[in-house]
Amino acid sequence: MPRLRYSEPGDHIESRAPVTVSRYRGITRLNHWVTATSLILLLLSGLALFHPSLFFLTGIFGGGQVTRWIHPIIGIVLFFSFLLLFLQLWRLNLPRPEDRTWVANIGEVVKGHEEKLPELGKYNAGQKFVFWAMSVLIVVLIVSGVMIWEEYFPALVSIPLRRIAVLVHSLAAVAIILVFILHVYAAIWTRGTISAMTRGTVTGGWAWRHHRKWLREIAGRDRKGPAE
Amino acid sequence: MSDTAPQPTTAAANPPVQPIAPGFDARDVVRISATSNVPQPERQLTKLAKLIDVSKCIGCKACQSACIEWNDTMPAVEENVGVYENPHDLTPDMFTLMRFAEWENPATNELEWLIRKDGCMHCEDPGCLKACPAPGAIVQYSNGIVDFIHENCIGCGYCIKGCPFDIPRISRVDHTAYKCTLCSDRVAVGQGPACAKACPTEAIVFGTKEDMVAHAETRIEDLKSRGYENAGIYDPEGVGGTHVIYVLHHADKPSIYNDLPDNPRISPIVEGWKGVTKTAGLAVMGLAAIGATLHGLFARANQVEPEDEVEAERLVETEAPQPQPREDV
Amino acid sequence: MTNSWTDIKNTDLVVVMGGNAAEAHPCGFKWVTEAKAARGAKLIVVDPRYTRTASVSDYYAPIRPGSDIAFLMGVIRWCIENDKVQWDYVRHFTNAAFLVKDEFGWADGLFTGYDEERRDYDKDSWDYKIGEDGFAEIDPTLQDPRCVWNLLKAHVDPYTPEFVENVCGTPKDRFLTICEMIGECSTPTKTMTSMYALGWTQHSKGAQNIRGMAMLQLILGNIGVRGGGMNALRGHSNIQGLTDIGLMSNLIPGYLNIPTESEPDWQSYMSSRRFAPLRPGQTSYWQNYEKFMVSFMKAMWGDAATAQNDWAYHYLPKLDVPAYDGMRMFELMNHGQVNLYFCQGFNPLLAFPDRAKLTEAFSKLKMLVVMDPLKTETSHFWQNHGIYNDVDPASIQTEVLELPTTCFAEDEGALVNSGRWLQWHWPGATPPGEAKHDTWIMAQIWTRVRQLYQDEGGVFPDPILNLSWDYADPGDPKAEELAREMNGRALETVRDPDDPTRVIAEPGQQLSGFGELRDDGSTMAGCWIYTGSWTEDGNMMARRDNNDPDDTGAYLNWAFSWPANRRILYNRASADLQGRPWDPSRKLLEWNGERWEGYDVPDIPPTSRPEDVGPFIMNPEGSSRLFSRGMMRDGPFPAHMEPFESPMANVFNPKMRGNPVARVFAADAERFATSEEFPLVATSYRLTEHFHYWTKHNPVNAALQPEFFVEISEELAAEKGIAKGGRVRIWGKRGQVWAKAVVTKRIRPLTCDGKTVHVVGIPLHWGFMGSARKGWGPNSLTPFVGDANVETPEFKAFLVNIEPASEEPVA
Amino acid sequence: MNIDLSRRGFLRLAGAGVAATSLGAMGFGEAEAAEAAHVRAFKLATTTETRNTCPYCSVACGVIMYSRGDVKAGETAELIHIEGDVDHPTNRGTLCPKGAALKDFVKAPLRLTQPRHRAAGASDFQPITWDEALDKIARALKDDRDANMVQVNENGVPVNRWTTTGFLAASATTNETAWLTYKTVRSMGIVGFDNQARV
Repeated sequence: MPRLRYSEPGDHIESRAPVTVSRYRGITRLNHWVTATSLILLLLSGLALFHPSLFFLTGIFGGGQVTRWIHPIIGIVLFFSFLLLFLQLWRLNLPRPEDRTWVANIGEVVKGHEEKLPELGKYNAGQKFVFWAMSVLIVVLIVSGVMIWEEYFPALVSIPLRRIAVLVHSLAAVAIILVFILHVYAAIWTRGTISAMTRGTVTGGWAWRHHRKWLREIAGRDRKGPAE
Repeated sequence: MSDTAPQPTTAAANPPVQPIAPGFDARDVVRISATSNVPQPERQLTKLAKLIDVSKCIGCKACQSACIEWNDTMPAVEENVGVYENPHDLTPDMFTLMRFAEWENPATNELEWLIRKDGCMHCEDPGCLKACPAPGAIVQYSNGIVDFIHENCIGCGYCIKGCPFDIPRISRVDHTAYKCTLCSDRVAVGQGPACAKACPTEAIVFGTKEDMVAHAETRIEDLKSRGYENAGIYDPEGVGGTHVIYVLHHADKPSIYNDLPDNPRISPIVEGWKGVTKTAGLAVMGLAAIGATLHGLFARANQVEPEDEVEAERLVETEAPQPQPREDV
Repeated sequence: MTNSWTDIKNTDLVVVMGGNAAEAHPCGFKWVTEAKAARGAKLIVVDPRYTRTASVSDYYAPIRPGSDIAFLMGVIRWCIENDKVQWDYVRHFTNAAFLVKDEFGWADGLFTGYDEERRDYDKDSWDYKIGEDGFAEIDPTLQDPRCVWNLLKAHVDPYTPEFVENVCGTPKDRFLTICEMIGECSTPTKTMTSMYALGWTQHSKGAQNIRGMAMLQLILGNIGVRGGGMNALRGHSNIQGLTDIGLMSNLIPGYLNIPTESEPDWQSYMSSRRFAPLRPGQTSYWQNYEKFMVSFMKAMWGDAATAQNDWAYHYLPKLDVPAYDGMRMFELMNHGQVNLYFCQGFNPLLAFPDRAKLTEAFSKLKMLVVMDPLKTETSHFWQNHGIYNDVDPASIQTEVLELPTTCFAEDEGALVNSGRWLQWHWPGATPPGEAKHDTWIMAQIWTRVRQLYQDEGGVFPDPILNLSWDYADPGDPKAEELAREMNGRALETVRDPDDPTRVIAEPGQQLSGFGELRDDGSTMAGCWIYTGSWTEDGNMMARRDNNDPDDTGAYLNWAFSWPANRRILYNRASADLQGRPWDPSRKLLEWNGERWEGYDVPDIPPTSRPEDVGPFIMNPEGSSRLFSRGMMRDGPFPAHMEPFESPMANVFNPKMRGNPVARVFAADAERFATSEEFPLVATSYRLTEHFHYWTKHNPVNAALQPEFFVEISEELAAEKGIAKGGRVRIWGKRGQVWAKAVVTKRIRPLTCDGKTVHVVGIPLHWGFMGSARKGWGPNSLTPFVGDANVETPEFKAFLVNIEPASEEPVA
Repeated sequence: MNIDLSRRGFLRLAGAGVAATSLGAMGFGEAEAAEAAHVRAFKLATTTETRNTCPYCSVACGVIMYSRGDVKAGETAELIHIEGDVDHPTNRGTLCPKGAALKDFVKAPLRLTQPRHRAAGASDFQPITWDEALDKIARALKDDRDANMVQVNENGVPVNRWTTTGFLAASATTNETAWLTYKTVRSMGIVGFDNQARV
């Protein structure tokens, strides 16, 4: 059969009337939510140590000492959890030519006139940006984070380097929080999206409207029958 | 309560054994970590200083010994690694350390054994306090003492990154930061720090900063008369001056004294991190969050139209698989 | 110390040679920094190592261990040659003018009368010419070629700066700079002080090292003046006291002597001790010897000591050898001639030389009794500690009793500091467990022995049964009772000899000074030099008035200083022949026309006229001695002698090894190394972080200086391939040790006799007990030979070799 | 990371956390320090002072011992601190690295607390009572003295010397101990008598 270009092997038509399309397997969803949870906890504990006005957030974790202790540990969890996610998703997040047109007409996207845009595969450029931004920032955060992990790596690098690391860590943190906001916002604003990560399915209409190439590919594949 | 606390000097008298109220406390705090606009106290304590006259120091380590005894710490028995420094570095149990440097004076070709007592400098502008994220973990009293309040310390180690002199150390036991307190508990009852009290040659003296600077001048005079033209005082401006000051025979090159910083200052990186990054970062994140919320509320959401569903069904029912677009090949 | 710690602030120049005051006596050294800061005084350090004292000195010069006499004679030569002499002082207060017998001479490194067989001198020729009047002949003009001054000139003549450079390895220019700094102190208004310690005493000619400096100080007029003197920095807190009280083989309290076999009775004993004056009108204070001796015998045996029985003279043991000192006892022990040995707060296994020999000796005892606050190496000598104490317990048949004693914090009494201050202290802590006071232990032992003699009889029980022991609780005498006994009291009414109607003390009253002691049995005093320490007015040692009129540093009302609360010995010498202070700005005593007055207790009778009585009242001459007559076994002048283990031969006499009259036991002679087998010169010393072998038990000091190390030069390290902090093996003729290497610029190779001489510094604070890491003391390496006069072991100059060693095998 | 500690940290800091949270809730203001600034309580308050002198070198610095309990009042006294005596003319309150740590010498881990006896060939010490120990010593002394006392030399001169038993006296005991030791040793005729003056 022809190589799949716009979908994962697991993606398939769940039901035909009304059409529902399976977008994420259970394991992927679990993986996503573990990552999401750790990111949120990191965000809260990190912000607590980032700005005095947010120090009260340490209360959530049971105080500054515990916050200080737990933040890097959650960081490790996030890193590996995201690594798994990355291995599952990176292929379809590779840039495609239609992404350029999509980005060029981002205005239409915001207005909601997708009919004016080329058909897309499983991810649009925005989603791909979030994916790659997360990937890069998480690497930056884990590396700089270990450098300033007083408890287990007190003298891993020189103090001047640690100073740079802590600055980079906080800048990267700000960036990843912005990306996070974008991700969450887009998911909410584009109605019908959340179910992809909750139930794992989207409506045919949603797929037709936002990821038509993806829908065509699995539709075509299913026509031939999944047996192949 | 009088409006001035007792004026401590080095071992002016033996320590009191009757209970006595501390000469200064929370009301005299001028700076608090992770806390802006601290209300300034009504009274201003006299600025204090510990003077370390390196030219009088015999490197006997009495200061280390007295420090251990007064603070009831017990540094580990390490090994000899070919030097006189023991412990090998400052530790959470060793707040002060004699550092030894064998220096051949190029001007005279004489060997000089430069011995410097290392420890917290009690900066007027403390980098540790600036870097600290925990409210109240580091405070500065109006007499200049920079003290760690361990109950508030979270052990993050930011103070280490903030300090221009590499002084604070994090305890592996209670995970809080330790350093010289300038014996705030002794000073509070009118005693000098334990190290100053012990110092056999009185190379370490303690009193008001004014007196200490004046005393330093007389020492510098004596040193100049003995041929040390560059004798001088070390009270670095970069950190707004310090409350632990040195008399150096070679004040023109502090770094020969085991890397005493020539021009110490809080690292610009730390300034940037704790300054613009902190504020701007918070602002940007705040705006983004708010912006998104507003847009979500007021802008029209991207809805899936009924005809989209129809199209989808038609596709699933009828449409043949698309030919592979060429550009993908 | 002739002066006191606090007096050092009055000096203009401090010479630290044969010591390391900043490290070994930091709080005493404070007064040096005080003199520097307040008076602009200068500090000179002469030492094989650039020490922590040197780090604050104004001038430093290196010297080869064991060559101090050459250096000092060189300085004296330079002073004489450059007229840096305080002439009035030398003329009137020294024996410079005395004429010496014509037979006396010096050649080939030896003085007249040497007997190689006996390793001893016949000292007859080492004395003054005595005139018909029975007094010594003098030539006040110093013209007579036989006068001491001219003999001294001749004696020091070979010690040129070149000679010094060649023998000591001290660069000539440095030596000369020091000569000039010292020479400045020959004016009456400038004084120099000498601070020395074991760096001078622990040589086979230690006493002569010290004489060398003492002579220089006399030539400069610095003895008896404020800021001057010969200041021996005693090692332990009460070693001064234990010596004063005569806890030595040949001593009786107050520097009286245990009789020898050649003195079968009281008369023969006294005859050689009541020295008659050698010059008209002189005091010759030892004429009072009998008063002190009788008072001592009465203190010991009370009513059993009577004029009829020569004050129980035979209760005292009589010596057949000069002394049964520690080293002789270990020699005897090693020959199986000692059965029972006591160590009271003393750790000889690390403190005496040649540890292998000591271990062997201890193993031949029947019983060893150790009284100590701590678990010492000595009490564990039989226990195997791997390479650190490699013995087989099963093969050691010595019974050991280890008795826990209290320490300073828990007991009461007086200690005598280096400045001869007797200071009382009080207990502030409860003894741990079953620890007991030493007084209780000694009393318990003695009373039990007495009981055995009472019950069973035995050999010559009289001195035991008659020993006076009238304490409230015989089993536990109190410090106060003992202190009062040492001070002494009247047994019968004591009257003023000049005015018999005047009663000085009623029976039972405490005496207020040794002038009140009598030789008729009417007084008793355990230690005459302490008389005045506990008078009818109470405990003078507990006085705490720290007022110091005119800041002289005397502190006359702080504690009690022997003798007679005098703070500076020979203080009359601080004023000229007319009694005017040499330096008005540093007045100590002054003759006001009728009497001596000033800041100290005069050491001559307060009314004796300055022109009549010389300041050195203990000497029959009334003056001090540049020429010491027969007082010392190895010569009336200090002459250069090499250490027994030396990298070079004696330049005066290549055949002469070490000190020609030092006692050497046969077996030990075999165990001296030559520089062919062991090319490196080693010297032992203390570090400021530790006290002897005690503080390694203290976790704090153990943390400050945790592990045994040796110090070597960068040059030697490079030559041997030794890395900084690396482990090395140091071995000598008598043993081997392993240590960490501290490679330093502070030790530099010296050039002596055209050869490069490397010095290895070996600090002495480690052993196999305590909190610090296990290690060794230098005594595993040092030779079993001592000073010819007082048997202080030669710890400061011996030969070793060194090599890199692999890390310690994990046991 | 010591979990147990973090647990305790958690408990100790939880209160602070809550406080901070509520504070934050009210107007998003800056969190305040959970614990107000304070200096440590002065540890010598209500201790008993005793004047003493340092037992190490011959400078004989004045020290003040601070203890809980008063020996002079017959109480058990626990030493908690030692510091230089400012009134003392020589050291004026200063102390060297040894003197400054005297308290931990008095409390050294290897302080002896009971008499012990090591039998011939034994591999370790065994506890022994004071009475047993002292009787053993007295008996050994008498037996050796009676067996080896030299009363007269070959010329018939009375010498009364005993060379087979020796005594090394201390260097830091009091004069009073020294005098009592002198009397004991000399009255028995022991000549192998020395102290630590030279080493």
